[in-house]
Amino acid sequence: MANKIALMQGNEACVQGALYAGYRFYAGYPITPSTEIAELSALELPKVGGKFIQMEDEIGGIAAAIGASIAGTKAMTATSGPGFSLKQENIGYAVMAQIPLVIVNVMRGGPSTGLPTQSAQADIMQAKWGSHGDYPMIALSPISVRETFDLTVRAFNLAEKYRTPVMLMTDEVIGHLRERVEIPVEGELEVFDRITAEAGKLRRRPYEKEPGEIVPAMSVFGDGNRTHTTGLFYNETGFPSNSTENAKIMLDRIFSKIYDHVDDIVQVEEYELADCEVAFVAFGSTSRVVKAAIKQLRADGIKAGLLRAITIWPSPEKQIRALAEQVDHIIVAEQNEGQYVREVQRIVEGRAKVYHIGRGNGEILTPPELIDLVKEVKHATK
Amino acid sequence: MANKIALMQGNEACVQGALYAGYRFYAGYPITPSTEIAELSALELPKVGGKFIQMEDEIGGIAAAIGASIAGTKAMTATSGPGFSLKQENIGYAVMAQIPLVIVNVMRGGPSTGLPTQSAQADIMQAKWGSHGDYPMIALSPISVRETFDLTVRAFNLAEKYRTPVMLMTDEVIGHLRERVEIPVEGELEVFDRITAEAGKLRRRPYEKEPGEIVPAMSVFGDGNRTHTTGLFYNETGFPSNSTENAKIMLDRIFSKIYDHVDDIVQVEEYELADCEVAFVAFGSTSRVVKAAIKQLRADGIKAGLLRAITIWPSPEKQIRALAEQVDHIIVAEQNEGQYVREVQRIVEGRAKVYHIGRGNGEILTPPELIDLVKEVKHATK
Amino acid sequence: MSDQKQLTLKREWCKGCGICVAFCPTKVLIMDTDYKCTIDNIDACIKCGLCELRCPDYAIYLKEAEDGK
Amino acid sequence: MSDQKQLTLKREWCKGCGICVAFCPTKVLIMDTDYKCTIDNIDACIKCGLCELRCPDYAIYLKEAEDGK
Amino acid sequence: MKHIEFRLTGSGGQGVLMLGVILAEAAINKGYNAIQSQSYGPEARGGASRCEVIISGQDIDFPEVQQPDVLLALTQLAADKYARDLKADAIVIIDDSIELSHDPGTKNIYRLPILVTARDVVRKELTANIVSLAAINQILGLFDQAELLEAILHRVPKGTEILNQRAVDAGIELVQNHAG
Amino acid sequence: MKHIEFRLTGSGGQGVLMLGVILAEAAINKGYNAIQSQSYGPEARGGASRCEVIISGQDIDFPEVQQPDVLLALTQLAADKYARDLKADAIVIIDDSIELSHDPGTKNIYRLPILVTARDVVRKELTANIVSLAAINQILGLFDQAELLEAILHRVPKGTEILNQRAVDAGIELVQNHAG
Amino acid sequence: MQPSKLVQKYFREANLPTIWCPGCSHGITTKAIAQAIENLGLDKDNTVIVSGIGCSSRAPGYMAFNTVHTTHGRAIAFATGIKLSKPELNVIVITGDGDASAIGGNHLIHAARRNIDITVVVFNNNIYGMTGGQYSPTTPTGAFGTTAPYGNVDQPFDILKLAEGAGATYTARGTAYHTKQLISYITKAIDHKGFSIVDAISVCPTYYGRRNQAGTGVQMMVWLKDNFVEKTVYDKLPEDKRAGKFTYGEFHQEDRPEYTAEYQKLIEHVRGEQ
Amino acid sequence: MQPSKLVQKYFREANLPTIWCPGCSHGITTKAIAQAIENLGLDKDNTVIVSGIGCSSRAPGYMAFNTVHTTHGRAIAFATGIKLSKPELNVIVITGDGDASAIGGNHLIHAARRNIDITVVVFNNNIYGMTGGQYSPTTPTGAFGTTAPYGNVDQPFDILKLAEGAGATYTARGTAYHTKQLISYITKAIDHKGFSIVDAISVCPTYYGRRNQAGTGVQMMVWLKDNFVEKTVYDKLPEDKRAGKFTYGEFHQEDRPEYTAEYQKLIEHVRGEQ
Ligand SMILES: Cc1ncc(C[n+]2csc(CCOP(=O)(O)OP(=O)(O)O)c2C)c(N)n1
Ligand SMILES: Cc1ncc(C[n+]2csc(CCOP(=O)(O)OP(=O)(O)O)c2C)c(N)n1
Ligand code: SF4
Ligand code: SF4
Ligand code: SF4
Ligand code: SF4
Ligand code: SF4
Ligand code: SF4
Ligand SMILES: [Mg+2]
Ligand SMILES: [Mg+2]
Repeated sequence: MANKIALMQGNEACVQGALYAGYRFYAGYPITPSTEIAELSALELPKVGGKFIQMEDEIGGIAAAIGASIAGTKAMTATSGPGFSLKQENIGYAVMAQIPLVIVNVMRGGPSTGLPTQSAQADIMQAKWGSHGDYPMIALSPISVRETFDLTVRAFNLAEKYRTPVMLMTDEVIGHLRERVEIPVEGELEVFDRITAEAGKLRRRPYEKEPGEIVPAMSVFGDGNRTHTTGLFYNETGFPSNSTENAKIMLDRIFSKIYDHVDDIVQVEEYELADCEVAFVAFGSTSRVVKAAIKQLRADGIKAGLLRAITIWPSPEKQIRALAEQVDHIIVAEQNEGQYVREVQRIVEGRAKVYHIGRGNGEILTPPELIDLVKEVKHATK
Repeated sequence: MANKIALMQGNEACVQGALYAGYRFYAGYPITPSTEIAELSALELPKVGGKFIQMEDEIGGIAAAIGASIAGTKAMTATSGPGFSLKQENIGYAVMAQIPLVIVNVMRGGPSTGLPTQSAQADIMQAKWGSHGDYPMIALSPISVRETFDLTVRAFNLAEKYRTPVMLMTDEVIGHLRERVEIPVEGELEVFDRITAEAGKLRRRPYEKEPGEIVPAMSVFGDGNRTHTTGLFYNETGFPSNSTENAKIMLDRIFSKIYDHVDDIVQVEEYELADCEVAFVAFGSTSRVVKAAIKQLRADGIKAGLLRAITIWPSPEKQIRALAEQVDHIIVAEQNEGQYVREVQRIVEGRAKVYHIGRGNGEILTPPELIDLVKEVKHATK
Repeated sequence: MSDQKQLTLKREWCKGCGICVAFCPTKVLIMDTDYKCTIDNIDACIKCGLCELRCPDYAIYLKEAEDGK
Repeated sequence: MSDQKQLTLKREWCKGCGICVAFCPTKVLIMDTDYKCTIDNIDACIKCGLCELRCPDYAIYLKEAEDGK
Repeated sequence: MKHIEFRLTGSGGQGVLMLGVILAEAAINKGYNAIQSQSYGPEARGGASRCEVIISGQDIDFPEVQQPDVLLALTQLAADKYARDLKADAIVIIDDSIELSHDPGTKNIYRLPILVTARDVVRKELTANIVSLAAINQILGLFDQAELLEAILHRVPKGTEILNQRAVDAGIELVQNHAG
Repeated sequence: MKHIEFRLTGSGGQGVLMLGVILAEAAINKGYNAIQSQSYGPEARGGASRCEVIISGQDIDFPEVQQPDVLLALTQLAADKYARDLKADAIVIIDDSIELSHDPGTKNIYRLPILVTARDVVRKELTANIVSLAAINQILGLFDQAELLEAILHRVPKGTEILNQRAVDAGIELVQNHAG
Repeated sequence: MQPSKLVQKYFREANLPTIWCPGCSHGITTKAIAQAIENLGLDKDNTVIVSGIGCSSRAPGYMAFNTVHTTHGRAIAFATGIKLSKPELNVIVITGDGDASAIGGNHLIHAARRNIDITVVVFNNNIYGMTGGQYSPTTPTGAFGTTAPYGNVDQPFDILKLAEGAGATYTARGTAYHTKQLISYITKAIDHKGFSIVDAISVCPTYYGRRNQAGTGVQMMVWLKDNFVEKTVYDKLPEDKRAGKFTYGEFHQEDRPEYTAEYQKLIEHVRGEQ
Repeated sequence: MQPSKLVQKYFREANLPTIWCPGCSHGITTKAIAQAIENLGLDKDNTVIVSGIGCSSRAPGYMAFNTVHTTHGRAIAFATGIKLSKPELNVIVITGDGDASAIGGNHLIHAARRNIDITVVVFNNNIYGMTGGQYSPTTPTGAFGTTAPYGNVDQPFDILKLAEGAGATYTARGTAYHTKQLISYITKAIDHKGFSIVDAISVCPTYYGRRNQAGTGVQMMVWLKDNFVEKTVYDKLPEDKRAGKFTYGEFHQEDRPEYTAEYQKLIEHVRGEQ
């Protein structure tokens, strides 16, 4: 069957991707510029027997979505800046209780109410550090409408595979952009369904991994396991444990299930990197600007390239480190006052010079600015 | 007058310090291990004509505290992990609207409900990155009960001086520790009171700095200025502006008022650094453990030292950079799975080897572990 | 007293919603081709103030006569 | 039926709150020196089940006679 | 197909958003690349609502219009605000009720009675966007009539086919009369 | 003054927390350094509540007891849980209702009828902590009686002076009888 | 040209006209508040207007008082801090149905419970206007919103019943059409010592109107006129005339100790004992 | 030794005894819920118990159902997601006065408004037990708490009035002492199709008791016995006998469309049209 081609908005692609992945539950609270995700879910979910609920606030939104996921339904919640802040406590809960969930943040200008209708990429560090305590996070960032579709599917897959919340960090530009999309046909993209405990086979220790499992299979309400879910540190029975030894084991478990599989989780795009002398690191909509600049630069004979983080958390440490070995100058372009650049600086450890270009005032970067910076950087080293 | 000496708890010292600084309003919601701050405030504030209110949740707590501060009262709210997550949205508001406020986080084991009665230092990155959008943050971390007193006073001073929320990031160990304290007498510590707009002299542009001002003086309700406060980007009149040019100016303003004064804001303690070969970087209660280890190490002839971040945000970049020039090995000791170490790595840029020791399971570090690591590090380089 | 008041239109603030026109009891007002309110029949005005009361944009009101002017 | 039931104390679960003792209508129960409930006067027990109903720790109850045993 | 940037502006209710979506869809149907974006918030409800379309034979990396090749303005406010930073040879199409408050820097100006035509000729004010679309297409010659109509009918409510056909005809005529 | 680490344990209502606070305050009054900490949460309300005190002539860096020099246990549960990891010559003081379930690794064990004494001699169960405090002080000889009493009276409710004096006397006597 | 005296006195002229859509009733209710303040002769300098986020919550930006535009849903909590710290201030909260009863519902009920002397005016247009027309907790069952494309499944709050159940001591409902009565309720609410709330039924022609084919601002105002009946009048209507009618009027009034006054007593008690 | 049949069937024996203090009534109310479930013959595997955070919220850990211990105040919101996604499940929420009516107040009123088929049992001990005795939204005015050292200035919620004002369709109050009636209300509440709430008056001897010199668990239970009167009995009491008395009983019962059923209709309508 040929792929259908359509003009589709980023936020719509998110909903269509979610449906492709088997999404059946949305709970959230409207906020610009993410609202279309709620609106389209309200329209589409009932058609497939799924449920949409507008909760009283964002906290209720994520709580109900986690509830639905615990009950066995693929669930999603979407929001922007202020709502993302409100969801933080329960993001930590989903990590701790190991509940699959897709959380979408269509980033807008902040802090606070900020510039609600302008774009930004300034919740990038919050995606990793916004909730209290130590925890790992998986976050993906799409460059286009089509990739929004694909990464939403992937977010659901990763959430189920690793029993953990996954963030789709998109931005106003991509969320509101309408673009030409070849809609994937059934079977074209992998869809990973929840691995559930075998019906009838009771697990005395439901949080103990069985051989071959990355994470312990989840119990389904009604399968007789009658498991307990909690946000306290718990042991393999699922019941709370106060012991620091157990807490150590458990922290190790929620970290290692992610960090032992970074190669599966981390995706990057290498664009014109092979012979490149000045490299950009970017993600999301800003990488489009970077690509436009690189085309121009290459036309002018300057070998620029881009390492695009598709997975932004865990960050592509290996790839960034390799890049730092290859080039002397790395420019991190992002629509904020300097966030991901700090992660890049940390990883690079001085092996290349790291620059930042970006701003958080709602105005997207333009190719000429990037081109100028590359020229300046190159010039300075001559 | 001689200083009174008392056995005082960390959380009590916070309240006593706040009162010393002229604190008159508390709003919050109880949570272990910060609750004594609320309890003592409820007891003490009415005695000085101040107000205590237990709000319906942490969001209401910070909102009411910001409200009181807008109305001209020195205000504080205190919490721990889950409550800190809930306060994030309005932390961004206080930054944006430039409202002085002291926010105390007595850190406990997390993520989620975690280990409520155990200690941790795992909200360190959240202190800087927990709210959406780009913003700067001032956060202080005390090593002792007495320093809790002093830093609470300082937090109020910085909040007023820079019209911004300031965090006191303490932890369960310090919060609950009772220790010998020499209580400062009146006049011993600096108390910085709010600079308010001159009564009667109306400001057409209340958010425009007058000559000599670090930040524009705040209007007082009743002074005739009748200013507008908002969490949207606003211009010097205080009214919202949608323009990206204005947003740039404003972002620059909230950042530069902090970053132009890092030398005033950033405090460190240099402990046995002069001749030191292996240096620790630590903060809060963990630095006590480090000091104990250093004493032992020095007794064993090993020259270890400590750079203690008293101000943790903005981070002491200059001092850490200097340290990286001096020593080859920097060990970041913190009670978490690796947070501040990332900031240190970023700053050090490969100029020294950076190690992490810590854990987020509620069990505090011990001197023998630190000693062993130092010996290992030293040994590896021989 | 209401005699001294004068029906006044601050046209640049009018957004043309038509509320004043719809609820004026004596049909003093009409919408013009620019979709703004226009005082069409001032003589019919009974100075009831209903237009002022309900104009969401403060564009129409009864101006009080200023003393001594 | 209630005749067949037997008053049973699972002493290791008793926290010694005294609620069963206080509300037993026939004073069957007492607190012992270890601050735990003790069945003192079983003969007085009317098997009303009030102790079971209100014991917060499920330590005292009327055990049903097991069929055929 | 070269890279063409459109900025389509007017007041909240005039349907410039729909215009942009139809334009982009027509381009996609023809195998081109296209993107569309718009202003949000109070601005989008006021008199200076904005919709942007880029059509290209290549990948479209930069997601915003940098310098419009084509500007449409249906209100004075929109013209005042957006008839700026155009390409030197940009095509400017404005309703004839508008007085340009400044020189847009191009000579290619079409002042067309779009709103009056929609109201009096098509007899439905809401078709001003379709009249405009047809006019734009007539000037640029992007699509043949059947292609244009297909894209329109895909988006407009059922039962309005004839109305929209009339609007297309009227738009074409406006340009023909102007040109003539 | 050398560095002495105390672990004081019992059930939630037995006042070991207050005991620790008074002990630390007495030390401070005497010019020593002292810190005190305790367990929180459900544990603190159950039968194995824990309070720690360190007294020293030096700065006290490490904020927790690493190896107690002195252990007090007033309940079986507390003894089972906390009579471990003691210094080799640690002093262990337990109520005589307790049977040590394991060897605490020290020979200095005082099994004293603290609870019974509080109830029957002092005639107030709640004074078990003061009885214990006096016993500890009698064994270690940290403070003279006046110093101890001053620290106690600073913390206990007004009107209980005589009661507490009796408790102190009883505690001293327990040790004297034991020693004797 | 000068605007009216009332507008000159109580509005920030430089910020007018508002960003609100033509026919949006938020402007009517905002002026009703100014009129109530004028009626009571409050000192502008000692009056604080606090709002959350929403179209309605933009009102304070136009009003010449001490004004605070807070975060979505939190206006009442901010106002609680302002009022408790400075009880001498008159504190009025302007909020939307979403702001007050969705995300802000908890602060609403707790302020009512405490009976703190704040007046809350809910600009209740039964929709989230600012974000483009999602259903709100007051959208009628069956009505349409962008998130209720098949008609709303939820059942709406009666905000006044909710507030009364929580402890509010003055509750009233007005409409944008019945402006004089609305002004009188707001006047009484501000004058009331304790927590007072006025449910100001409003119209959003842009989103509620369009989605529900309720027409323009004018048509929606006519609907208010035709379908809202004063409560005491309603009570006297025969059963068959009541169908489909809604009521405005004063619903609940009660004297209970006011929070900040009680707190002041506590302070005096404590200080007296020192 | 084996515990009772009921305990064997519905409790997780390995986790007993509970962490609750001696005399804490949370154990009584927890078993009352188990008894109600037994009365109704619900399938354990299709029954879900959801709680927030607090001493009370530890109950699900002891109960042999599908159990979810969530975050403070959010139990009802989690439960909403569980119930809406799987309407065939029986969903019961266990919560404290703080969990339900302080931080969780908003979710409570919205679940009531939607009339979603969830049963909420509030273990109402008028205090925050878990955190050591701070006053809660149901602490009586004048009572003491660690944050009310001079007596509570706040006025308390009547949780049932609040829930009714919000739209709850079954409300009842029981006490830990009046256990049989409590069981019967919980039974009816679970059986009720729609949002039901039982205010289970509880005792916390450790914090409320000590601070307020209310004595031990036994003494507090005696107080419940002496001061709570069944509602219909109370209504018949002469005025002078009513003073100081509190009521238990069923307060409100109503039939309104249930949320998940309405949503199911919407799905069928939409799918029918496709
Ligand atoms: C935390 C948060 N969530 C969501 C939003 C988005 N938002 C802004 S206003 C609003 C609803 C406004 O509705 P209402 O209060 O009824 O006011 P109206 O616009 O209808 O006057 C929403 C959902 C936000 N700004 N902040
Ligand atoms: C977000 C958050 N805030 C605060 C707390 C601390 N906390 C835990 S339980 C509780 C109150 C419990 O009171 P209640 O719900 O009445 O239950 P009880 O313990 O009295 O049974 C509080 C404030 C928390 N865990 N999370
Ligand atoms: S004052 Fe009355 S009569 Fe005159 S124009 Fe206004 S509404 Fe009409
Ligand atoms: S009511 Fe006001 S805005 Fe509306 S048409 Fe009349 S004058 Fe214009
Ligand atoms: S069953 Fe009744 S009579 Fe027997 S011990 Fe229990 S309470 Fe007493
Ligand atoms: S009620 Fe239960 S726990 Fe309490 S004393 Fe009786 S048996 Fe023991
Ligand atoms: S969207 Fe609705 S509420 Fe907002 S300004 Fe327009 S009409 Fe008013
Ligand atoms: S503290 Fe109170 S509520 Fe908590 S377990 Fe103890 S008695 Fe029960
Ligand atoms: Mg609204
Ligand atoms: Mg409680």
